[in-house]
Amino acid sequence: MTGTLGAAWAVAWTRRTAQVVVEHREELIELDRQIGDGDHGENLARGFTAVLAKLDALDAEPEDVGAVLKLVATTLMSTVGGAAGPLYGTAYLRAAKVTALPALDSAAVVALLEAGLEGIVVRGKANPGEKTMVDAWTPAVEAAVAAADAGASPAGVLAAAAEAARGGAEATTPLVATKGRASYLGERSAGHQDPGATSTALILDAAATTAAEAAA
Amino acid sequence: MTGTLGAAWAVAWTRRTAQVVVEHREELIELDRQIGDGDHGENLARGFTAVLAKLDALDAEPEDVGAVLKLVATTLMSTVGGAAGPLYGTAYLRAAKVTALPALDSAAVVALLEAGLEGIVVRGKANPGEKTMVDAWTPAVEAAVAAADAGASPAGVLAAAAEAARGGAEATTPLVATKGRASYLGERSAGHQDPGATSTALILDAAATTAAEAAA
Amino acid sequence: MKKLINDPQSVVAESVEGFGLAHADLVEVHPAPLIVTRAGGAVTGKVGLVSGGGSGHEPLHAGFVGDGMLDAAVPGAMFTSPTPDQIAPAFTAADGGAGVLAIVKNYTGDVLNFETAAELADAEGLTVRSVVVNDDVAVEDSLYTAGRRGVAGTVAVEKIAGAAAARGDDLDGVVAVAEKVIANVRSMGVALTACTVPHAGKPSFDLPEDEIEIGIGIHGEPGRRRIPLAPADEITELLLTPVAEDLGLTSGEQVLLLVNGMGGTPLSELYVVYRQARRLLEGRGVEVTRSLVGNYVTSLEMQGASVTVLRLDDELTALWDAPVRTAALHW
Amino acid sequence: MKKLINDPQSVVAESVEGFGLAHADLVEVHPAPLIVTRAGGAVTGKVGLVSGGGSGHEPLHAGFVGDGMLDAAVPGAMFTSPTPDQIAPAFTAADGGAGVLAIVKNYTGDVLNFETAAELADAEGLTVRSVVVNDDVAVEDSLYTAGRRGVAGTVAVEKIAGAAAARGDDLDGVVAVAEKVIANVRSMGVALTACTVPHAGKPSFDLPEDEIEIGIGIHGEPGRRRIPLAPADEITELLLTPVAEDLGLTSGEQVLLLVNGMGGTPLSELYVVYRQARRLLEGRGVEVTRSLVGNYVTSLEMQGASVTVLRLDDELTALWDAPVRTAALHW
Ligand SMILES: Nc1ncnc2c1ncn2[C@@H]1O[C@H](COP(=O)(O)OP(=O)(O)O)[C@@H](O)[C@H]1O
Ligand SMILES: Nc1ncnc2c1ncn2[C@@H]1O[C@H](COP(=O)(O)OP(=O)(O)O)[C@@H](O)[C@H]1O
Ligand SMILES: [Mg+2]
Ligand SMILES: [Mg+2]
Ligand SMILES: [Mg+2]
Ligand SMILES: [Mg+2]
Repeated sequence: MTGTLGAAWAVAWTRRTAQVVVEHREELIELDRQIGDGDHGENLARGFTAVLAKLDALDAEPEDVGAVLKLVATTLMSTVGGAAGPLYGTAYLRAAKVTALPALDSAAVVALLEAGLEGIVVRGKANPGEKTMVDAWTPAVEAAVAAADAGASPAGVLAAAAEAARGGAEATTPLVATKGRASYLGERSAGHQDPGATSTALILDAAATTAAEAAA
Repeated sequence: MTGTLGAAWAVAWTRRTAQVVVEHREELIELDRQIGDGDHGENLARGFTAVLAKLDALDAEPEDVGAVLKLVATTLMSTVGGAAGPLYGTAYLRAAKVTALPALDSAAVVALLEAGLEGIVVRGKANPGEKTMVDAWTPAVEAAVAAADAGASPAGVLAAAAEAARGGAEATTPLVATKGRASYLGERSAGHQDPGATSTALILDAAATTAAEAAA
Repeated sequence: MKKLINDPQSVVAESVEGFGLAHADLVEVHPAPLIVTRAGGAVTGKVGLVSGGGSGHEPLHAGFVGDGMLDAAVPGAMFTSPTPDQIAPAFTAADGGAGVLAIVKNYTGDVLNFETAAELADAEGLTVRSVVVNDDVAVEDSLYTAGRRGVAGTVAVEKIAGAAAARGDDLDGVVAVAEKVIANVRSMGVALTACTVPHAGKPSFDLPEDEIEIGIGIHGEPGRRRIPLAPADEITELLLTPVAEDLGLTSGEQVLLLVNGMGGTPLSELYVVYRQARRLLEGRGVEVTRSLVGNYVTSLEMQGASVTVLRLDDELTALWDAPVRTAALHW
Repeated sequence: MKKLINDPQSVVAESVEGFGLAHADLVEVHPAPLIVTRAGGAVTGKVGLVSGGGSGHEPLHAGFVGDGMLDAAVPGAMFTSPTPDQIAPAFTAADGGAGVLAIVKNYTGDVLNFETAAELADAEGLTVRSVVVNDDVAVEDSLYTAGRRGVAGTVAVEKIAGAAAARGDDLDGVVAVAEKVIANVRSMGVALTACTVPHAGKPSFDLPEDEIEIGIGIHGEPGRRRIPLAPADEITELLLTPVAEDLGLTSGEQVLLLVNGMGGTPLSELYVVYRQARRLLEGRGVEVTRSLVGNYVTSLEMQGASVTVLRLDDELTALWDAPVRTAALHW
């Protein structure tokens, strides 16, 4: 099947994510400084830098997408800490479980995203509208489902998801947080974009960009 | 003998000193902040405010100059603290000892000033040129002696002393301190006027002004 | 940013290393993963006590490792809760065969990472129970929020649960004592200045010269509201009143009063706050029978303080008084 | 100026009142003149130990009143040494019939006021001896200067002389022990920020964001020189080297290493400094056998630290280890 995404894409996605997260480290710190404790960019940069090191140290190419995502999951769990560590760790872990496949078609990409969201919700118990990364993941999954239903390629599904995640992240700005550290600010949390939703948008954008490159 | 200075003058001098010291509180704090610990103005304001309260509480007019100066001495000793408390306290105490007189002529005014300087030197062991209040007192005494020798009135003697004290205080600016807290700065103490020499100039100026008023 | 550090990336490791060198009679520092255990290791038959969380709150938690308090502490990165595979070895190190109590401050990250670590430990056959400290009345507690934060009251939980473990209570017993402290301890804090997280490089919030933040946490978060600078007695009243009311203190009760510095406040100011907090409690007919004043749960170099009140009964008083031998609490 | 105070004029009195309320088991506070004495009063037959000085250095000195350390402390106004008629009653209160030792930090004001107080006490038939602590190597010591300042080394003098008095040494003996500590203790400090004296209302000096002051004292005085901000390890070396050299430390010697915070520095940073100071000492073959890290001799909310080294022998080590029960040192 043409356009499917395999282990090579998963590696490319992960490497791009590491790059993007390091590039946006200060921006994420600044967002978290406004309504949190100013470490989100530092935490993710530390985590994904560790992921890169793990990738570089691999003896053989990973077998399938799930193997890559599992490596990301365990590394984030053991190096990120804070709220984002377990949340993203669980997201990647759940996603890995449904992607033990040599190549993902559009439906599999949707399954990956759904599993990721499910992992975050299982751990963090946030609903949409609470000003968390869930507010980027939820529209991303919805857009992915719609794109797949409309017959989009895997890259197309991810492009739709990334676009929706970015919109979802931006839409957190007016919200009053009721989960996570920003909730301590009460009304004062409104007017700032959520750092976790922002990093989710970056991660999904990396997925879409690398998928488009793989397809090209 | 006309132009002599009695207990009434001593009271007026003391009240004027209290007023002047409170007015210059911040300036003295600022000078001490530059090369010391920023409390000289606060210390003297606290001390002379206490002196005023003591004066106000007196049942009878003080008998002689010495009685007033002794009251100042003991009050400063018990309320000022720091270096200036014992130094000015001893100065006033020594001055009180030589002024147990109903009225001071020019020679007695000189004796008052000499005793004051002696008290400071006995306690603080500073020589002229070490950037301390001694650098205001020393030229003041010299000028007083010269004025008295030239036949000046008591008010004239004090005017000469005050003028010289002010010059002496200003001349401390380029000096490198070798006594007191400013000495810890070494070379960095140069370029700032000494707070203690400055307060001495204020005190002696109050003496001269009130003597001139008494003579008028 | 001005700090006595070498590198934001290495400050936690270097600081904990120095801590271990300075207190080798009390603790042992294990560098990878970074944990601090009691010198001599777990005590056979005693419930093990573990706490941890982001760094930057020193002396919490490593300063409370030792006889009569914690068996192990897990220092995360600055203001970042430690990871499960850093926490799990601390559980193992603290286990003397009677199970382990994890004392967790109520933050999403801490709760999640300790939860996962407990699952890992469970898989190794270790019994781990957790209590979650949530004493900060500045934060609304409801089913629909992350709940109240854990702040300075943590010291009381660790001290008193530690004493319960030391006197030989079993795991259920130690959990019950810890829960009793948590149910009876409340705090509220104020910031005069923000703090600067080393890797962020700039202050956690911007506060004008004439304003203060009421209801701050210990992570440089802004507070619930900003008010003009006021005399210490007034500020203290703004902190103590919600604490006393949330606890429902009534005349005749006895309490422990903790005035905690946020790290950059002179001790002299903490005693000014203590004086007024005590007067206000006495005004309510509440008797202050135990006191603690100092920097115990800090937020780097933040200037500010928090007021913590713990309702005491005879048991809690006796456990508070029980001997303790750690770097930061010692009697 | 942002402070948790009510009024610059009353801050010392209110703070000491709060201190007395919080530590009623250890101390008694007498309001006029303001002195802090050991709860239970002088110990018959024991040499009495008194210290004091300007306030703003808390926990020094009141925090060291108690068993095994001081019998009385005399808090002056902020950064202003107390007056003779405040000090003299402290001498009387501390006297148990075996005479009194005054521990004076070497500042013109402290020396003069304690001197006069000793004369007053002498007139009442009390035997008072004084020792003058002058451990700060940042300051040149010569016949023609005010001599070196007394800084953090004061803690060691008070602890060890206190232990000597507690074990029953007579006045000559306690003086000799105190002098031995003074002869063997040296310190040097750094400031990252200035402090603000409440009555002055603005910082004691102006320091750009990228510069630090080396060789500062504990009164907000500027230091000996200003240098660009540097890594903690380099700064620590600038502090430790002159200390070690002034002491003439040689390989094989044993020392106590005290890293003292100036009041506004996080504990985590003090341990970073401790780590490097210890490595440097070990590099010289010097063994650090005792340690103290924390805020003991402070300068209000100043950010910075000092490094103090005390050369130990068996006697000083045993006296350091002897029990002490005060608000700020307790073992
Ligand atoms: N309960 C939750 N569910 C989903 N996401 C959450 C939850 N709590 C926090 N987050 C996300 O985590 C982000 C903060 O991550 P990070 O700064 O790394 O952790 P911490 O808050 O522990 O410092 C928030 O911006 C938010 O998007
Ligand atoms: N040894 C000394 N002899 C004479 N004057 C001194 C001596 N030491 C200090 N002074 C004077 O005292 C002044 C400082 O007084 P003050 O600020 O009140 O005391 P402190 O230095 O204890 O804070 C100095 O400006 C100096 O003029
Ligand atoms: Mg964060
Ligand atoms: Mg001064
Ligand atoms: Mg965090
Ligand atoms: Mg002074």
